[in-house]
Amino acid sequence: MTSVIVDNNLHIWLKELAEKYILIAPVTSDGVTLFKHVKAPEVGSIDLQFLNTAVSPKGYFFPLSETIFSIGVERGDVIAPMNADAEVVIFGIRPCDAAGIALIDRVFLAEPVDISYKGKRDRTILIGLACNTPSPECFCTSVGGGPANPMYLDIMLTHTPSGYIVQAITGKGKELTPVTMVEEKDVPSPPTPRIAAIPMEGVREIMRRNFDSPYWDRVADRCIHCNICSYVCPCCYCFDIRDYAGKDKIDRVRSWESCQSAGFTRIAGGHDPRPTKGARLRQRWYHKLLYYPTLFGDIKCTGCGRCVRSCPVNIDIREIIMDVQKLNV
Amino acid sequence: MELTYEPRIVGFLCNWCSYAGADLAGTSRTNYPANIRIIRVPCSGRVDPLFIVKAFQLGADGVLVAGCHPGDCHYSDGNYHTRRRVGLLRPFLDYLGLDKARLRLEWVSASEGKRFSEVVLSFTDTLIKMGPRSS
Amino acid sequence: MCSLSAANPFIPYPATVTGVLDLTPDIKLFTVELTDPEQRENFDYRPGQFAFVSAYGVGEGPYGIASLAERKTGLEFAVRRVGTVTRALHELEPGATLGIRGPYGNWFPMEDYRGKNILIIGGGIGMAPLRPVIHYVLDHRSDYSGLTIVNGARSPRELVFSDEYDLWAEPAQCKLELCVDRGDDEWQGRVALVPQVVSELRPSPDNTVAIICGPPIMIRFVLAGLKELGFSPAQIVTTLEQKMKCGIGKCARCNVGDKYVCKDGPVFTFEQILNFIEQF
Amino acid sequence: MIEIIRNKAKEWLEKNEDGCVIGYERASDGMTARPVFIYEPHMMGKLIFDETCVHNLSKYLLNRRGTRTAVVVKPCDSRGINLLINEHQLDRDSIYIIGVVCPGMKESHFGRIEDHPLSKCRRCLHHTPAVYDVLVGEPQPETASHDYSDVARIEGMSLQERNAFWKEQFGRCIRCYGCRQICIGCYCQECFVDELDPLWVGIRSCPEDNWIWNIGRAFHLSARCISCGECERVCPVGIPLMLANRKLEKESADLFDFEPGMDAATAPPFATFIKEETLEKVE
Repeated sequence: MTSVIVDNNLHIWLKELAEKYILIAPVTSDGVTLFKHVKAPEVGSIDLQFLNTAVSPKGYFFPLSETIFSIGVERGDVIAPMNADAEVVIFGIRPCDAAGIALIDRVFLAEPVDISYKGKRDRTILIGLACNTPSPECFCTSVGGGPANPMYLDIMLTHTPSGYIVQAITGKGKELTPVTMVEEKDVPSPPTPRIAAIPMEGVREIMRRNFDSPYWDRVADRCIHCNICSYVCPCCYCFDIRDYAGKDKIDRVRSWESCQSAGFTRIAGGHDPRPTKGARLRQRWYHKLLYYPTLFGDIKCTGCGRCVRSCPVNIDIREIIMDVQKLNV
Repeated sequence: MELTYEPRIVGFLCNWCSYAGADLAGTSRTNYPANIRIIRVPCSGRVDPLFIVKAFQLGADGVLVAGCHPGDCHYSDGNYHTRRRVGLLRPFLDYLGLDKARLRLEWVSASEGKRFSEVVLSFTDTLIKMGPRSS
Repeated sequence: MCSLSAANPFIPYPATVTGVLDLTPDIKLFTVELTDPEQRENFDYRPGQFAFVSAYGVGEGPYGIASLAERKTGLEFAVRRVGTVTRALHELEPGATLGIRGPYGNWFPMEDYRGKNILIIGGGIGMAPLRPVIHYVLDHRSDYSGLTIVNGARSPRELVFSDEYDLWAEPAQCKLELCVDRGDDEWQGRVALVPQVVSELRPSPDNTVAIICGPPIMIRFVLAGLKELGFSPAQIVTTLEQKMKCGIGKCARCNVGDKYVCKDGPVFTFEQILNFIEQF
Repeated sequence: MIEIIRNKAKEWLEKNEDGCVIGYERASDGMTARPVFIYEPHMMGKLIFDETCVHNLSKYLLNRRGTRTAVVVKPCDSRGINLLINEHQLDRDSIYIIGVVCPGMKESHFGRIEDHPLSKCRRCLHHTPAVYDVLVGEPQPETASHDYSDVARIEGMSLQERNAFWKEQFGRCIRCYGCRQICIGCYCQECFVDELDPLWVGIRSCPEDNWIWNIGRAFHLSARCISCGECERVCPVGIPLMLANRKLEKESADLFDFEPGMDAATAPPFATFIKEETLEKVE
């Protein structure tokens, strides 16, 4: 027997969630699917058929830009940003994106703790939706995840013809489960979709030996060093900090930044340890496939395939991983 | 009691003609609305469209670009270039939802103090009639 | 508010500029005191560590601390005017307020160097993070054997800390070698590049630790020279400079390979650096 | 057709050993195209040309200044080369242009080719490259007149509606600068959005800053945009950037009778003027 919530009840539940929490869910408009704040009367606009959103939901924890604190111009006093205490429910997050957040956790929740990130993390509940239809660019199973992987979620939902199977994963998830709407039924789980596997063997060792390979410059030939890959990524977390002087207060603002942008490592005075596209592109792959794994054990990639889909010039991480295995110095 | 709406105008005035014109308006005690904040530029040709867009971004209700009459530019042709740029920027801003009447290009010579005050007066009037910008 | 600023690692301590000294035409030495006496007391740092200095409204940047905590002179930072933040800092006068967060990074393990000959090689503003090392050795002079300082700059006017040379080089304390790339009418010292001076001095590698900091090109040639003299990479220590935004290992910008200069550094031996996958 | 492209490219590369051929190869999805840089003549078999070759390769010429490069261009892309030559960014003699008569491109995404043409191709006027050293395919007649129905739809809205429409569109912007990086007209040493002093835009993502960034970007390309549509194609959040660019294109054609990139010699509208123009005309 499994717990199932039928489509109609799901709708009612979503409405309740939207009334009680800030509900974030996938919405498709102008052909683009994005996570959006959905209010109770709008829950019908939630896209339940989506493959995945154009941009990962990491921005709900690590916003595109946020004021870390402000300084009053007159008295020089520190003004903390408004601390929203409203709880947030992210509905429909894919297992790969939840895994991405877990990868950022290791960095931002390490001492000294990034309290702005932690605050958002603590008051957010993740309701996942298993993937029944993966995209051609997906490869989560090759990097330790899976289309129905419930890890890092509070509740996992799986769509079946007879409704959504509900699995409460954490205590938070159990509390949130709408017991009255859930029926105990004998519903088989849908077949796990097949996702092509990428061979990952020996990548770290080969990369360690091939840092100076001309391969990196060659791949970078077609790179336009935009920030798309890093910005759509569920686990890229580079940031920039700058000041904005207003009339009454100065805001210190943190924003996403990408290791691909031209001035990323250039210091005032001009020296730049990564002055070429090849050096910057290599940094991205090395961070994901070698440096982060060296520090934390796991590859910093969840196989969501967004960078593959969104790269204007088809720089495909799966192809890089396979090419790397052919390099041999 | 009715609240009066006082539009804020950013005026980019060329040093050689229009700023002198504004100065003349002042010295000859011609009244003009205090709604305009004047920024002196060497030539109306110095006015990068970005200046205009930035002024709007920071909350200006109207932007006035004023330079020498065609043919009178101190640098011979700066104002002809301005005419083209502003000429293209106006319909573009309008297309993006910012009424083109909020951006004006005027020629004011150093001797036209009176004309300067008339321009500011009529622009202010227009902006008052239009009301505050919808955000 | 107080507890929050303690918890949020990005919020600097309020501080006041208590002194500004022109070191060279484009380098100023700022003395800074934290406003809160308790914070001032707790701000303990070692030679080689750095801190972020905020010029509010413009931004913040990481600067090596040029003072020695034990001397209780207040925090000192040598800042060269090169970008927007440093330009804003250069406009500050005594009494101005700014923000300090830190101290960050590792430090020169001065205790480990006890009994050794200390060879300090600095170029330009690269002398700044080495100054607390010099002060430390001078203040614990009997703990160390020889002290040699090679300090170079492009021109005589650009030699930093020139008002301290007499104190450094008091008889028998230290051997101080100054050099410039180009002299001027008054300059009577050496006109030579730092690596040349090092090669001429022929310091012995026996029981010596070489601490160097300067532009990458200087480091490269000094390194080659020291190697030739028989120094092993483990005896050569440097402090690295990378672009940084957070100082606490999060912004993913200052890494050299899998090492983060802000957390794992900035002080590294060349033995460590040679094992880096990436060049700095 | 592809054989002609390969042969011409091979011939050229054999004569220019230190050169590079920039063309299209099959992407990793096995069905669409991606840019490829070929340095060795025997690799020329990689080259393809089909309805998925959407990329404007002329942008890459900017990275290769001072070296010899052959490039495969469609008619819209070729106008980019004229633009860059006109703006003194490229040396015509160092580039070898393989111009391809364009059948129109299909809308394609990773792993998926749609059945309909790209929107830019539906409205395209010029099917033969404006500049080339070798032409592949038979020159095609031009489409007689512009179709600005997309722009007219926005013009037909009320001011409030337009304001709301663009606020919604620009509101999605994540400031990845993909539009700028792919754009042939965006080659400033320092983009206004990256300038710190004065701080025109900055890194903040808020409605006001997104507004000035997107307007600034579009207007910097006014009377320069060659309608290759790359900005819109690469935008990861689907902002209809060409809808903004095309308004400027339409207005500059009306006001200045100018179409960018059609040749490398005509002075662009903002580099010249007509004394007798009246303000009424531009109003």
